[in-house]
Amino acid sequence: MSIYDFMTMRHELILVCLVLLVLIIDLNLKKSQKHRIIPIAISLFFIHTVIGFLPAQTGELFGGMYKTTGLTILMKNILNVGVLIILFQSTTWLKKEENGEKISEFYILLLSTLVGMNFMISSGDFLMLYLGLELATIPMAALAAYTHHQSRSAEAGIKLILSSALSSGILLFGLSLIYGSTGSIYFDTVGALYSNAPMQVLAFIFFFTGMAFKISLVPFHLWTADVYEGSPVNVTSYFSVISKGASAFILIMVMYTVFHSIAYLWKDIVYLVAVLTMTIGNLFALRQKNMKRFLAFSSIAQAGFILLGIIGGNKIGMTATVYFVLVYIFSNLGAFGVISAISAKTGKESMDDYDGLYATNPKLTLLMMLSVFSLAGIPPVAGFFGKFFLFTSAASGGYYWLVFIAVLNATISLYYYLLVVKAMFINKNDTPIAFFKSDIMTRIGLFVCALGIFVIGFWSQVYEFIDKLTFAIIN
Amino acid sequence: MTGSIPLQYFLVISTLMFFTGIYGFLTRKNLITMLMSIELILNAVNINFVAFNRYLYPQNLQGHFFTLIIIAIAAAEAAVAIAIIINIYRNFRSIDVDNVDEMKF
Amino acid sequence: MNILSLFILIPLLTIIAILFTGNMKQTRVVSAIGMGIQLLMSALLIYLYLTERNAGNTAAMLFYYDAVWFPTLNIHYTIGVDGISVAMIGLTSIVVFAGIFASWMVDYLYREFFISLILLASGVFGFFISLDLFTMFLFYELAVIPMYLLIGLWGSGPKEYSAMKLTLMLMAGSALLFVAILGIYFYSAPSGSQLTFNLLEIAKNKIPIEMQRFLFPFTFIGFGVLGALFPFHTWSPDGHASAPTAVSMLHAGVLMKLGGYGVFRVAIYLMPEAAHEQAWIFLIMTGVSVVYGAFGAVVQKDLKYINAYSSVSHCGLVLFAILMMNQTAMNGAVIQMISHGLMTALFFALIGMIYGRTHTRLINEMGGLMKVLPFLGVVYVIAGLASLGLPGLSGFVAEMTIFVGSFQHTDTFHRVLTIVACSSIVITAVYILRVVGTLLFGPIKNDHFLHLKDAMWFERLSTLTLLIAIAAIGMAPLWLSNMINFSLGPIVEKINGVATVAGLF
Amino acid sequence: MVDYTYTLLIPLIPFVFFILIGLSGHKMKPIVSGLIGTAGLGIAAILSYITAIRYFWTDHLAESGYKSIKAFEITWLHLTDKLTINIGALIDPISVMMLIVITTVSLMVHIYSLGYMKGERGYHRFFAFLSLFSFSMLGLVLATNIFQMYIFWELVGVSSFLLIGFYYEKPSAVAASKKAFIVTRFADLGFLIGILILSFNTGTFDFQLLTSPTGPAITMPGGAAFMGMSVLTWSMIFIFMGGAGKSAMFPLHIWLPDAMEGPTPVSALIHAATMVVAGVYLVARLFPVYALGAPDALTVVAWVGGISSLFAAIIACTQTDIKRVLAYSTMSQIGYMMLALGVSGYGGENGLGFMASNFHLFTHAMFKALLFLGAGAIIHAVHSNDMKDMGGLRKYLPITHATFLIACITIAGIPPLAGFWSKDEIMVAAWHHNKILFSIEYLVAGLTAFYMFRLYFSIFWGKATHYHHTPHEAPYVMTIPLMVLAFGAVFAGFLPFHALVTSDGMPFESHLDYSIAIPSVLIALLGIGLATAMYRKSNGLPDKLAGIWGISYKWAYHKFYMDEVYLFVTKKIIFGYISVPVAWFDRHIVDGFMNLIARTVQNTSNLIKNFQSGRLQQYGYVFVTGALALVLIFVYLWN
Repeated sequence: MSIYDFMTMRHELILVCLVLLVLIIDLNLKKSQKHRIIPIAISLFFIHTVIGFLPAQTGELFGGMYKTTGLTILMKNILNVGVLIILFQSTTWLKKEENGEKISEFYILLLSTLVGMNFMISSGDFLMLYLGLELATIPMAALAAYTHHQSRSAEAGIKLILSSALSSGILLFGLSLIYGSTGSIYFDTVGALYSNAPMQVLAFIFFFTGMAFKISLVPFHLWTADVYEGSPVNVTSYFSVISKGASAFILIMVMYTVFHSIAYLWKDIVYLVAVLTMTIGNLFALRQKNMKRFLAFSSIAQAGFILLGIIGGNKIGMTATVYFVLVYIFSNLGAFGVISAISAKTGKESMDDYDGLYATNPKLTLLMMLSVFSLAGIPPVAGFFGKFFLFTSAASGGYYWLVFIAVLNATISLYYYLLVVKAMFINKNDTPIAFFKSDIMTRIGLFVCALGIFVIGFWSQVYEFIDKLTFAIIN
Repeated sequence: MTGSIPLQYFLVISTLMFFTGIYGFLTRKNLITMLMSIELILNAVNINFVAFNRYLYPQNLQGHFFTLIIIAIAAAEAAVAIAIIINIYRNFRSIDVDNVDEMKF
Repeated sequence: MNILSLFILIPLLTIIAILFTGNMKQTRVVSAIGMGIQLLMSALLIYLYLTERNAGNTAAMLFYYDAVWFPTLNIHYTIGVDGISVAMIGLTSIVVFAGIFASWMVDYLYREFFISLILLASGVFGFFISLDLFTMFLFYELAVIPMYLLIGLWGSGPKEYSAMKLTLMLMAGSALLFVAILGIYFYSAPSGSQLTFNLLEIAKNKIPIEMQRFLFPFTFIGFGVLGALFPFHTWSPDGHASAPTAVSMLHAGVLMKLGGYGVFRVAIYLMPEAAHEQAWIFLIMTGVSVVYGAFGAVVQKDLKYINAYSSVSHCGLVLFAILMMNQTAMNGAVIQMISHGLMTALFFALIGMIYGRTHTRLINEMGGLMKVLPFLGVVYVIAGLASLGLPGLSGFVAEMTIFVGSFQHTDTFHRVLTIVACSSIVITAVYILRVVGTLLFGPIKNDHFLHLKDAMWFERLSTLTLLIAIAAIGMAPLWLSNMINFSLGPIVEKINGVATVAGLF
Repeated sequence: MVDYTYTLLIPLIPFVFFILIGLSGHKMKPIVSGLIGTAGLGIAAILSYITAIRYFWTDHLAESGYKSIKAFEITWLHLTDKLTINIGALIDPISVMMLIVITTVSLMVHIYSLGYMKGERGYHRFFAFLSLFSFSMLGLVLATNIFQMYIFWELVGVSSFLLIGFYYEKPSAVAASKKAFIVTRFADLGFLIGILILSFNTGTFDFQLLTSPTGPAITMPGGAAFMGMSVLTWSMIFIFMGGAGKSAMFPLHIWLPDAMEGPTPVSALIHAATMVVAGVYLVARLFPVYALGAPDALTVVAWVGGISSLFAAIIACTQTDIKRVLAYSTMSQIGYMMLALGVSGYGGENGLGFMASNFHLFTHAMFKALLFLGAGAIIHAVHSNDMKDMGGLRKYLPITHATFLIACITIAGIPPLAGFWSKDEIMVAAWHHNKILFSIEYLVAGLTAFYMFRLYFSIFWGKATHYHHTPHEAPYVMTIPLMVLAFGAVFAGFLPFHALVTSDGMPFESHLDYSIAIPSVLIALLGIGLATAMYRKSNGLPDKLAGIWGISYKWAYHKFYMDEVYLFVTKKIIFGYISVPVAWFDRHIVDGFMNLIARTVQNTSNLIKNFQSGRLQQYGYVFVTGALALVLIFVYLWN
C-alpha cells in the first residue's frame, strides 16, 4: 500500500488539513482581527471545492473500510458546494460583534463535521459509518450551542447532543447484534450473510431508527424543530441540508447494498414511516410562525419524500434521491439564505415580519418565492423535477397509492408555502422590513442558489450524470 | 477455561444494562444522570461486542476495536455534553431537564 | 425553428421585454404587441395547417418536432398539432389578446401583473402543443400556479381565501393527474421495451384493462376538476368572483378548457376500454352538472357568480359530449370549448368593465344601464344571446352538434341524459334574460349611473375581438368543424375500434 | 327547370340593411334609416311578387301540379355522415304564398311606422329590428330543411323578443318580452327534440325527402313506440309543440297578449300577420308527413286548434284593452287554421282543409294587420289602449273608421269579403271530418262577430267621450297602408287558392256549400246584432249580462287564470323549489364539504401539537416507543 493510495481519500485529507490550517491562522490573529479569518477560510474552502471536482481515483482502503466510487465523490462535491454556499451566506452574521472571538470556531466545527460526513459517505463498514456519524454529530451540537449567551441556543445544543447520544446508543446496539449474528462489520460480508432471522431483523430496526433519527423521520424527528429553531440560522441550514443529505445518502446505500436481502420487509416499514413523516411534518408545518421552525417541519416532510426514492429500491430511486438531495440543497439554502440575511440584519425571524417584504426587498422576496415553489415542486423550477423523479421511482415499484398520498401532501405543503408567498406579496404591513443590502459574499451565495434552482431542472445533463454514476453501484 | 461462563450471561447482562440505561434516560431529571444513563447504554453495547468477539469469532478483532472506538467517542461525547450542560446552567440556573423547554409545539 | 416552439418563445420574450419597460404605458404596449404577434402567429398557424391538409398531408400531428430531454426516463420535448389543438391555440391567443386590452388600466404592480398573465398564457400554449405527458403536465401546472398571485394580488373581495381555495383544489386535481401519468408511463409499452411519455406512442400500445380501470378515474377527475366537474367545481364561483377581469377571462375562457382537452387527449384517447366501461358514471356526473349549474345560476345575485355557474353548466356539456364518444358529439365538444371560451371571456370582460363603472356586481343594485352604456349593453345582450344558443352565434353551432351527436346513441340511458341536457337551454334562457332584463333594461336604479362613460377604445377593441370571433364561428362554422372532424376521425376510430367492454348499458 | 336563385336575395336584402342600419343607424338622420329599411323591404316585396307571378302563372308549372323547387342550397354545417345542415331557398306554393304575405304586410308596416314612430328614441333601432325580423321570417319560409327552419325559427323568436321589449325602460315591456321568449323557447325545446327524433330515424333534415310520400319519414315502419303511438307520431307531436308555442296555441298562448306591450306596428307585423302563423306554416310544410304518416298527431293538431279558438274567442269577449282583444282574436283565428289543417286529408278534394287553412292564413294576414294598424292609428290619436276611454271616434278618424269597419266585417265572415270565403272552406272541411269541431267553429264564428263589433262600436260609436285634445286623423303615411290592406281584405277572397295552394300541388274544384255557408253567415249576423244592441249606444246591458254570467264572466275576464298558473309553476316550482335549494346545496353542502376538509386538516394539526412538548425526555419516550412499534410491526409481518 503506497502513499498514493491515500489519494483516494483526498477529500477527507484536504479537509483535515484545512481545519488545522484555520486553527493555526486563528491562533496568530489578534483579537481585533479575528474577522480576517472569514475571507481566508472561504477562499481555502473554495479551493478545496474546486479540487474536489478534479478527476479522482476510486478504490478501497483499509481492506474495504473505506470506499471511493464516482457516486461518493459526486456526493461529497454536492455537499462541498452546499457548504460553500452556506459559508458565503453566513458572512454577514459572523461579522456581528457578538461572534467577535469565535468566528474561527464556527469554521473549525463546521468543517470537522463535514469531514465526518465525508467518511460516513464513503464508509465501507459499520465502524467507519459509526465514526463518521459521531464525528458529524458531536461538533454539530457545539455548533447548535454556538451563541452561548442565548438560552435557546444552549437548549438546542443539549437537546441535540442527548437525543443523538440515545439514538446512536440504540444504533450501536443494533450494530452489535449485527456483528454477533454475522461475525463481520463489513458491508459486503454482512450483506451476503444477512437473512430475516429475528435477531437480525431486530438489529436492522435498531440501525434504521438510528439513521431515521439523523434524517429526522417521524417518530424520531422530535428534536429537529427545537434544534433548528434554537441554533443560529446558518447552522440550521447546515443541519437541514448537509447533514440530512449525507445521512439520506448513506441510508439508501446501506439499504440497497447491505439489507437488500430483506428488502421485502423494510419496504413495508419505509412505506409506513414515509406516510407518517410526510403527513405529520406537514401538519406541524401548517401552524408555524417562526420561519426556522417552519422550515424545520417542512424539511421533515421533505425527508418523507426522500423515502419514496428509497422505497423504489432500484436504480431510478438511487438516482432520483441523489438528484433530489442536490435540488433540495439549492432550494432550501435559497430559503435559509434569505432568512439568514434578514435575521442577520434585523434579527426578525417571524413570518409576520415578512409581510409586505416585496415592496421593500423585491430581490430577496423573489428568491424566497422561487425557493418555496421549488420546495413545493412547482414547475418550472428544479423542485418539480426532483419530486417528479422521486415519485416516478416509487411508482416504478408499483406504489401508486403511496405516490398519491405523497402528492396530496405536496398539495398541503403548497398551502403553507403559499402562506409565505402571501405574507411577502399580499399582506399589508405598516412597518415592513426596511430595504437593506447584504455584503457581497452573502449576495453571491444567494445568487448561486437562484441559479441552481433554475438550471438544475432544465439542464438534464445533471440528472443523466448522476444516473451514469449510480449505474456503477446498482445494476 | 473459556466457556466457563456461557455467552448468554453476558448477553443478558448487557441487555439489562441497555434497558436500564434507556429507563434512566427517560426518568432521571438531572442532565448529568441522563448522561450517565447514556454511558450505560454504550457500555452494554461494548459488552456485546467484546463477548461476541471473544466467544463466536475469536479469529478476528473487529469487536474489540469497535469497543475501543466506542469508548473513545463516548468520552468525546461526554465532554461536549458536559460543556453544553454548563452552558445550560449559565442560562437556566438549573440542570433539571424539565426546565429546558423554552421551544415547543 | 419549429413554428410551434415560437408559441412558447414569444410569451417568454415578451416577459423579458416587460422587465425592461420603464412605465405603465410601455409595459402594456409591449405586452399588447407581444400578444398581438401571438394572435397573428396563430392565424398563420391555422393557415399553414389548412394548406398542409389540403396538400394531402394526413399525418396525425403536423409540425411534429421531437427532442430528447431526459434520455434515461425517455422524457422528450415533443410537440405537434392536429385540428383540435390548432383550434384551441387560436382560441387562446384571441382570449389572451382581448385580456391584455381588458386589463389596460391595471396600475398596481402593473409589470408583475402582465408578466404573470403572460406566463399563464405561455403555460396554456405549451400545454396545447405538447404531445409528451411530462411536458404536458409541466405546462399544466405552470398555467395553474400564477393564478394564485393574480387573484391574491389584484383580485377583489375575499381574494386571499378564493385564491388559496382555487390553487389548492386545482393542485389536488393535478395530484390525481400525477398518479395517473406515472401509471400510464409504466404501462406505456409492452414489458421489456422502452417506456415512453409520448402520447402517440402510448396510444399504439394497449394499457392492461385492470390498470385502466384504476387509472381512468384518476385522469378523468384530475382533469375534470379544472373542467369544473360537479362536485369539484366550487373553486370556480369564488375564484372567478374574486379574480380581476383579465384573469377571469383567461381562466374561464382558456384554463378550464385544459380540463376538457386533457380528458379527451389523455383519459379517453389512451384508455378507451375503461372509458367505455365507466362512461356511465361520469355521464351522470356531467349530466348533473349541466342542469345543476344552470339552475344554480338562476338565483345568483352577483354577475360573476351567475357567469361562473353558467360556466359550470357549459363546461359540463363539454365533458358530457366527450363522454358520448362518437365523432359528432366530440366535434361538438371541441366547438363548445371554443365557443364557451370566447363567450365567457366576453362576459367577464364586460362584467369587469361594468363593475369598473358602477362599482357593484349585484344585479339588483343596477338597472337601465342600456341607456347610459349603449355599447357595453348591446355587446352584453349579444353575448347573452350567444350563450343561450342563438343561431348565427357560436353557442348554437356547438350545442346543436352536441345534441345531434349525443342522440346517435339509441339506448334509453343516453337518450334520457341527452333530453335532460337539451332542457338546459331553456334554463339558460331564463337566467340570461333575467340578467339582461334587470341589469340593462328597466328604469335606472341609481342616479350616479346617469353620467357614466361608455366603453373606451381599448375596451371596445377587447370586446369586439371576441365578438367578431363568436359571430364568425356562428355564421360560418363549416371550416372549423371540418378541421376538427378530420383530426377526430382516427381518434374516434381508435376509441370505438376497441372491443367494447360491456359497460353498464 | 326554372332558375329561381335570385330568391336568395329576398331574405338577404333585409339582412344587409339590418347590418347597415344597426351599425351606422345612430349616425344618420332617423328618417333616413327608416327610408332605407323601407326601401329594402320594397325591393324584397317586388322580388317576391315577381317570384309569385312566375311560379304560379308565367312559368307554366301548373300543368303537372306545382312541384317544390330547390332554388339554391349550400352546406352550412356537417354533423354526421348522413346529417348535414344546409341553408337554401325552397320554392313551392305555400312558401311563395308566405313570401307575398310577409313582404306585403312588412312593407305596409314599414311605411306605417315611418309616421307612427316619428320622434321616438331609437327610431333607427326600430327599423333595424324590423329588417332583422323580416330577414329571419323570410329565411324561415324559404327553408329547404327542417333544421334551417329551426335556425330561423330561433332568430324570429329573438327579433320578436327585441321588438316586444323595444321600450326597454318600461318594466312591463321587459317582462313581456322575457315571457314571450322563454315560453316560446320552452316550446322550441319540443321542436328540437322532435327534430332530433325525426332526423335520427329518417337520416335527413330535407323537406323534399321528408314530405315525399315514398320518403324515409312517411314510409317509416309504424308500430307503437310509446303510449301506443309510433316514433314518427311522437316526433311530429313534439315538432307541433314548437309550432303551438310560436302560434300561441292553448296552453302555450300566454305570451301573446302580453306581447302587445310592443309598438303597435310590431304587433301588426309579428303578432298578427306573420310570426304567429309560423306554427301553421310549419305544420303545413310537413303536412304530408302528418297526413300520411302520423294521422294521430294531426288529430292532436285539430283539437288543439279547436280548443284554442274557442278559448280565445270567449276571453276576447271580456277584454277591454283593444290590443288584447285583437290578440285573442288572432289566437282564435290561428286556432281556425290549425283546426283546418287538422281536419284535412292529403291530396285532391281531401286536401280541402289544407287549402282552406292557407287561404285563411292569407286573408287573415290582411285584415288582422289592418285591424292592428287601425288600432295603432286610434291609440295614436287618443293615447290610450283601453276602449273605456274611447267612443264616438268615427267623426274624428273617418279613414281609420272606414277601414276598421271593413276589417270587422271581413273577420266576421260576411260575404263577399275575404274572411267569408276562407272561413267557409274551413267550415266545410270541418263538417266532413268531425261534427263536434264543426259545431265549435260555428260557435266561435258567432263569438268572433260579436266581440269584433263590440270593439268596433265601443270605439267609434257609443257615448262621445270628450277628449282633452281633440283626436285627429293620422297622416297619410299611416292611412295609405290602411287603405291598401283594406283593399286586400276586400278582394283577397277571390284568389283561386284551390287552384294554387293545395296539399299535393294538384288544383281541384271547390264550390260554395250553401247548406254550411248560409247558417254561418246568419250566426255571424246574430253576433253582430247582439253587439249592436249592447254597444251601439251606451247602456247598462253589458254590465247586466256580465252580472248574469257571474263567475264564468269573471273567469273569462281573468283569462281563466292561466297567467297565475304559469306564475305559480315558474316562480314557485322552478325558482323556489329547485333553483334556491340547488344554490343553497352548492354553497353549503358541496362547498361546505371542501371547506370542511381544510378545516379538518387545521384542527388535526392543532390537536397533535402536544407531541412537540419541548420536553427532552418525552422525545425519548416517543423515540423508544416508535422503535418498539416498528419491532412489533416487523415481527408481525415477519411471521
